[in-house]
Amino acid sequence: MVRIDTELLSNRRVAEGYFELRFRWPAAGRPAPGQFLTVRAREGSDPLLRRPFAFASHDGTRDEATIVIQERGSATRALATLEAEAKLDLLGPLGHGFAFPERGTEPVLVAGGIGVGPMLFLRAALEAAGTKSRFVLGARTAALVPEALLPRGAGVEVRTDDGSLGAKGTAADAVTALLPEARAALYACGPAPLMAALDRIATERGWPYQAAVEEWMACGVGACMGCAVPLKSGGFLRACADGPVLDGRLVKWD
Amino acid sequence: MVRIDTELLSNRRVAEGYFELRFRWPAAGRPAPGQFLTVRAREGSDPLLRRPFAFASHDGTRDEATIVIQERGSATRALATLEAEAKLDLLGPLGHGFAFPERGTEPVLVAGGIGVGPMLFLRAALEAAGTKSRFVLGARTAALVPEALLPRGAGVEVRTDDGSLGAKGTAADAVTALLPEARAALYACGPAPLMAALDRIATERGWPYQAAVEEWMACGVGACMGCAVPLKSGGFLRACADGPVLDGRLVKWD
Amino acid sequence: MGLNDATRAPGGAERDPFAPDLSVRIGPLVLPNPVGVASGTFGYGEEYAALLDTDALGAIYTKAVTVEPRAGNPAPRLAETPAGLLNSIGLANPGLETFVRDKLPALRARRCRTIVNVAGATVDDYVRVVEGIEASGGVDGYELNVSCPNVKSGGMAFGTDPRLVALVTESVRRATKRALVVKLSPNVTDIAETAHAAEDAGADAVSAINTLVGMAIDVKARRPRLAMKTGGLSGPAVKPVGVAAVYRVSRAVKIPVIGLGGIMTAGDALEYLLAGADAVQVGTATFVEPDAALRVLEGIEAWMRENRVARVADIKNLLEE
Amino acid sequence: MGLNDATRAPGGAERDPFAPDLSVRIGPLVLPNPVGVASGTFGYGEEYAALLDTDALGAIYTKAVTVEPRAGNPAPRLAETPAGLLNSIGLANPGLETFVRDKLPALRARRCRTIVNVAGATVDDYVRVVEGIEASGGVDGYELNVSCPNVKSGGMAFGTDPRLVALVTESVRRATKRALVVKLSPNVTDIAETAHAAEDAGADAVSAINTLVGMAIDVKARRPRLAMKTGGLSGPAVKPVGVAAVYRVSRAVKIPVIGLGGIMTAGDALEYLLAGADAVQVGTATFVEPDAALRVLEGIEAWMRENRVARVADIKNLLEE
Ligand SMILES: Cc1cc2nc3c(=O)[nH]c(=O)nc-3n(C[C@H](O)[C@H](O)[C@H](O)COP(=O)(O)OP(=O)(O)OC[C@H]3O[C@@H](n4cnc5c(N)ncnc54)[C@H](O)[C@@H]3O)c2cc1C
Ligand SMILES: Cc1cc2nc3c(=O)[nH]c(=O)nc-3n(C[C@H](O)[C@H](O)[C@H](O)COP(=O)(O)OP(=O)(O)OC[C@H]3O[C@@H](n4cnc5c(N)ncnc54)[C@H](O)[C@@H]3O)c2cc1C
Ligand SMILES: Cc1cc2nc3c(=O)[nH]c(=O)nc-3n(C[C@H](O)[C@H](O)[C@H](O)COP(=O)(O)O)c2cc1C
Ligand SMILES: Cc1cc2nc3c(=O)[nH]c(=O)nc-3n(C[C@H](O)[C@H](O)[C@H](O)COP(=O)(O)O)c2cc1C
Ligand code: FES
Ligand code: FES
Repeated sequence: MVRIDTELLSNRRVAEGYFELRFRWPAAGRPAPGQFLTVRAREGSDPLLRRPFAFASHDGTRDEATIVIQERGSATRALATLEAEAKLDLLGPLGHGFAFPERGTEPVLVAGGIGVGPMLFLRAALEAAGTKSRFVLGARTAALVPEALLPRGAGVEVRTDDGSLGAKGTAADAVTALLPEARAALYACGPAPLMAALDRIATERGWPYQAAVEEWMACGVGACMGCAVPLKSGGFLRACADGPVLDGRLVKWD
Repeated sequence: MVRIDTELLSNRRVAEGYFELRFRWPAAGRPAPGQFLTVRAREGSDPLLRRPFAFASHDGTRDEATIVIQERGSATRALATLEAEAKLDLLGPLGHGFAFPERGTEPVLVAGGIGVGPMLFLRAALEAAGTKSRFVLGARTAALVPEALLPRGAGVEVRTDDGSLGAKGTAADAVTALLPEARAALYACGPAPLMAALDRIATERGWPYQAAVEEWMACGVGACMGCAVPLKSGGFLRACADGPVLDGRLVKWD
Repeated sequence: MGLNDATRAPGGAERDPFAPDLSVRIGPLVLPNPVGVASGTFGYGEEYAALLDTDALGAIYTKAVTVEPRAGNPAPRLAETPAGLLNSIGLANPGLETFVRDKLPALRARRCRTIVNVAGATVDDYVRVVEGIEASGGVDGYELNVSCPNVKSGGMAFGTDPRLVALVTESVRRATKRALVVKLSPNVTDIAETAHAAEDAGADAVSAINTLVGMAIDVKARRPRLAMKTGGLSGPAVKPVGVAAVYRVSRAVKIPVIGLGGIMTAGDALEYLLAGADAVQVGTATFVEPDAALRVLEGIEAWMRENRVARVADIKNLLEE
Repeated sequence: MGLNDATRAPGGAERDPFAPDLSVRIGPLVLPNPVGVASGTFGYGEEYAALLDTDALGAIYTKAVTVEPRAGNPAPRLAETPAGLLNSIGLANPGLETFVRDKLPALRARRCRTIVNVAGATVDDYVRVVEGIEASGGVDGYELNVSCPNVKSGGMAFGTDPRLVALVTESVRRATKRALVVKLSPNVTDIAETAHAAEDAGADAVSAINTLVGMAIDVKARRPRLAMKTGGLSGPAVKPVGVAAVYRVSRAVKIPVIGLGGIMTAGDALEYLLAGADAVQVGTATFVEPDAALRVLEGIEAWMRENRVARVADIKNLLEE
């Protein structure tokens, strides 16, 4: 974990309201897919808190990394307008990333909306390790699909709610369409309804399911107990320090 | 009085921490020297309030005006970094400006530090009306003198506390050096000690003294009673609506 | 560059058959819409008249009026804090007589409802102000500012003692049949108690919140920023405190609750309305954007259209708990 | 790009013959410097250890410890508000037994002073936690969090009733001779009363302020942002309220006052010290900048050098009134 003042290398719009920020990132802080960083979007008290974003890629040879962000409120709006050479106050990598799939299982990566960042990173890491994976991206509509970022090659599917790109339907539909007897290992990041749907599929079919969760965060390092993720068994885990990657079958999604 | 979203035309550094902002300003809002505007430095709550700045010039033929600002805190820092074409949320002209000197009096314009803006505007307006004036600028040191903005021509003097530009001394010293029997009309904007010193001179010599005051402001239009300027006679005037130009001999300066 | 059309009427010209009812009832008074401007931030309605159409407001709550003229507190009276404003204006006002003679006629000439904010050091002061205005023909209503320090009870504000709140409300109630609003102080252990006291004593509504006690220090000068040392905190910083207060008060009393504190946008106002308010006031925001109250009103109306909410009073029932 | 050297010791290597004394006495305890990290924002000292030198802190005030383990409140527990943070963590903690077994040894291994924040639903709960820790060898001191709702007195917080504050302070006082700090709630009519009660009952110091009651509503979802509806407001937004509270409390009691609420910078801390605090705590700021407390400390020391102030306790005498 490092806290650095680093430099933005580029900022490009990759879909409607989606931006890819590329920045210098030191070797000392090598991130794993699923891990995240927090950024102070600007000086002063508006916004006040650091904001968490998942790593979307890391290039260890060039000391660069990226995040993909969606404009939602004041922090993401400020980040979206930053230009190359802007300073970035970053803290990371934080939390626990995805574990690689067990031998004999086929990794199925599911990204819902802005959940795409960590899944892209995982896809690249699996590929680098010689592991093939399926990649399903679900979005509301074509304009919200960051096509330039999508992995090339086989096994990449897009679903949109309105059918404007890829087949009409949700990412969960695509997963349901897989053969029940496949030995899939689910990996996902996306909105709660998607995560819950995958939970049902995974539980039914006995598939492992690694879910990257999102919760409001204050500290990002496990100190404040603010980012509680409720478990089906009762009790909570901290999204930041126990997650963000958790066993999706244990999480209470609603 | 108009509230407009206007465009910054240029922003240039004119001394250490001093910037001249030039912007479009509509004919409907013709300002008089001594009047001011308020600006919302940026969206959001940091800083929260609009900030007051005196008009430093107005060009009615080109629909342009300027202010000269000094970086002090969050609002002026934000304004100092704005670039041409930035949007500016402005409200003005506000308050009452300077009255022209009575016939037979010689206007002596005294600017202390960042008080220079309104005095420059007054000098230009007097000149346009064919009225000669003396102009004295006092600053701590040469670096804080916006030389590019200083009026050309006779009767312009600079005083610095450390003697690094012009004679060593204060702007009040320069005024004291005037002949007591001169029929001077003092006009001033600057820090309280300067304003108080001019008050003593004006009172002693029976000179009229129009002082542009500064007070913390919330509304800028006379509604909140926040910008109270204490009077020697007891009671208060509102800097924004009764001033900012007040009879300097009535104000309690300490 | 374009002049802001601050005077545009809310609602607009599009013909949507669904027209939400924006009116709000406060005792005998019907406000045309729920968005007023808060006491002390809008003078007596004159200063901002050039910048927005005051007739479009739900109500003007005036700067406090006291029996005698008051010059107000020593300067400085203002200090900005993070997302907040500290003030110690100190009830600067021309006094009852001048108010009735110079300010009231102009206020009456506006189409907008006027609620006069009343302050004093004793119960009798409040009664005298209200009687004085009633004698001159009255206004639409009164808002009792019970948050100023009360000499008789040792400098504690009226508004922190339920018995004093009851006493002042009761006494003013006898002096007027018009809409009577009691403005609650948030500087209490339990705001529901003072709200109850006001309701039982005959108030038609309560408004919450007045400012929080706060202080800021100029470290360089080693002096309090305000000449009075402490002052009242307003602005976005206090919004969560105000919303919590309105939530609590609206569950404790049956009379309408007027919510305020840090409302900058329609979203902020809707927080208050969802929390249980029947109307709102916009204060500090007007300093930032003179037409803030009208933008808030437009936003509330748009939201009601979008969500097919028929009456303002229905909004509070939409909070899922 | 450069790694922030968050572990740099305050002061630095330059030899200035003037060396201000940063130490602060709280009853029997001497803190090496006035800047601690606030309860609930620093866990039990482990999580942030990679990001700053915890040994350089004046003290770690731990997350609250209760007798039994607590899972905490339902999620969501956090909401950002203008310049503020609302939380409803709900005293999530491993409970006394696990704390003593798993957390305390690591805390003791640090050179930094540790003050355990103690909470409970009854007076007996507080006493049991302190006795349990004392029995295991103790820590440097205790801070009583009396702001949590008390079942016995109808859900009102202990901290709002001076008699309950006195009772819990007195009872804990009998259980320990170590530094005993009572943390005051700002949600009261007069914080001087609870401060007095704590002092009279034997507290070595009071700390102020805990969080303000606040609420935020998600207008789109029409739901309170926090699952518990209301929560505690912290951060810059509350700083003026905290400074006013410390100003008042420090003039009401003779024991040291520890100031907190919205301290982000050394300037903010100096506001508290000038207002009358003897020490400060940094809470929410640590979330924003993990090394905030150490930057605050550096800034205080630099200011003391520049202004030739010999001891922290002298700062409060510099306020010109
Ligand atoms: C571990 C983790 C990884 C994340 N990775 C990414 C990422 O790769 N790309 C990305 O764009 N976003 C990511 N997010 C979400 C991102 O942190 C928020 O979108 C961001 O904080 C919003 O800040 P804002 O100031 O722009 O919006 P705000 O003004 O704070 O919020 C705007 C709206 O967005 C919603 N929202 C914002 N943050 C959250 C949250 N944490 N939980 C639930 N709802 C929220 C709320 O509805 C809110 O009203 C991640 C969050 C977590 C916890
Ligand atoms: C009528 C009027 C005309 C003005 N004209 C000009 C002008 O032409 N050019 C210019 O640079 N400034 C002018 N000012 C001052 C200007 O408004 C402030 O410098 C500005 O508001 C500072 O905002 P900030 O956020 O940068 O600083 P803040 O963070 O608000 O303040 C920084 C520090 O500056 C000082 N300060 C700021 N504002 C005031 C004030 N109003 N009164 C006293 N002290 C203050 C305080 O010591 C404060 O600690 C004028 C003020 C008034 C009332
Ligand atoms: C400058 C100023 C003056 C005020 N004067 C009064 C007053 O005379 N009477 C009163 O009841 N409230 C007064 N208030 C309080 C406001 O009416 C309102 O309760 C408070 O500011 C919170 O709302 P806001 O955050 O929208 O400003 C004043 C507030 C400010 C900022
Ligand atoms: C997430 C969080 C958890 C907290 N938990 C506790 C606690 O367990 N005990 C306590 O006395 N105060 C607790 N507090 C209050 C802080 O210690 C402090 O009083 C408050 O946050 C104000 O300081 P700040 O503005 O610097 O954060 C908590 C605050 C936050 C933000
Ligand atoms: S954000 Fe603080 S524990 Fe997770
Ligand atoms: S700033 Fe409001 S009256 Fe002058």
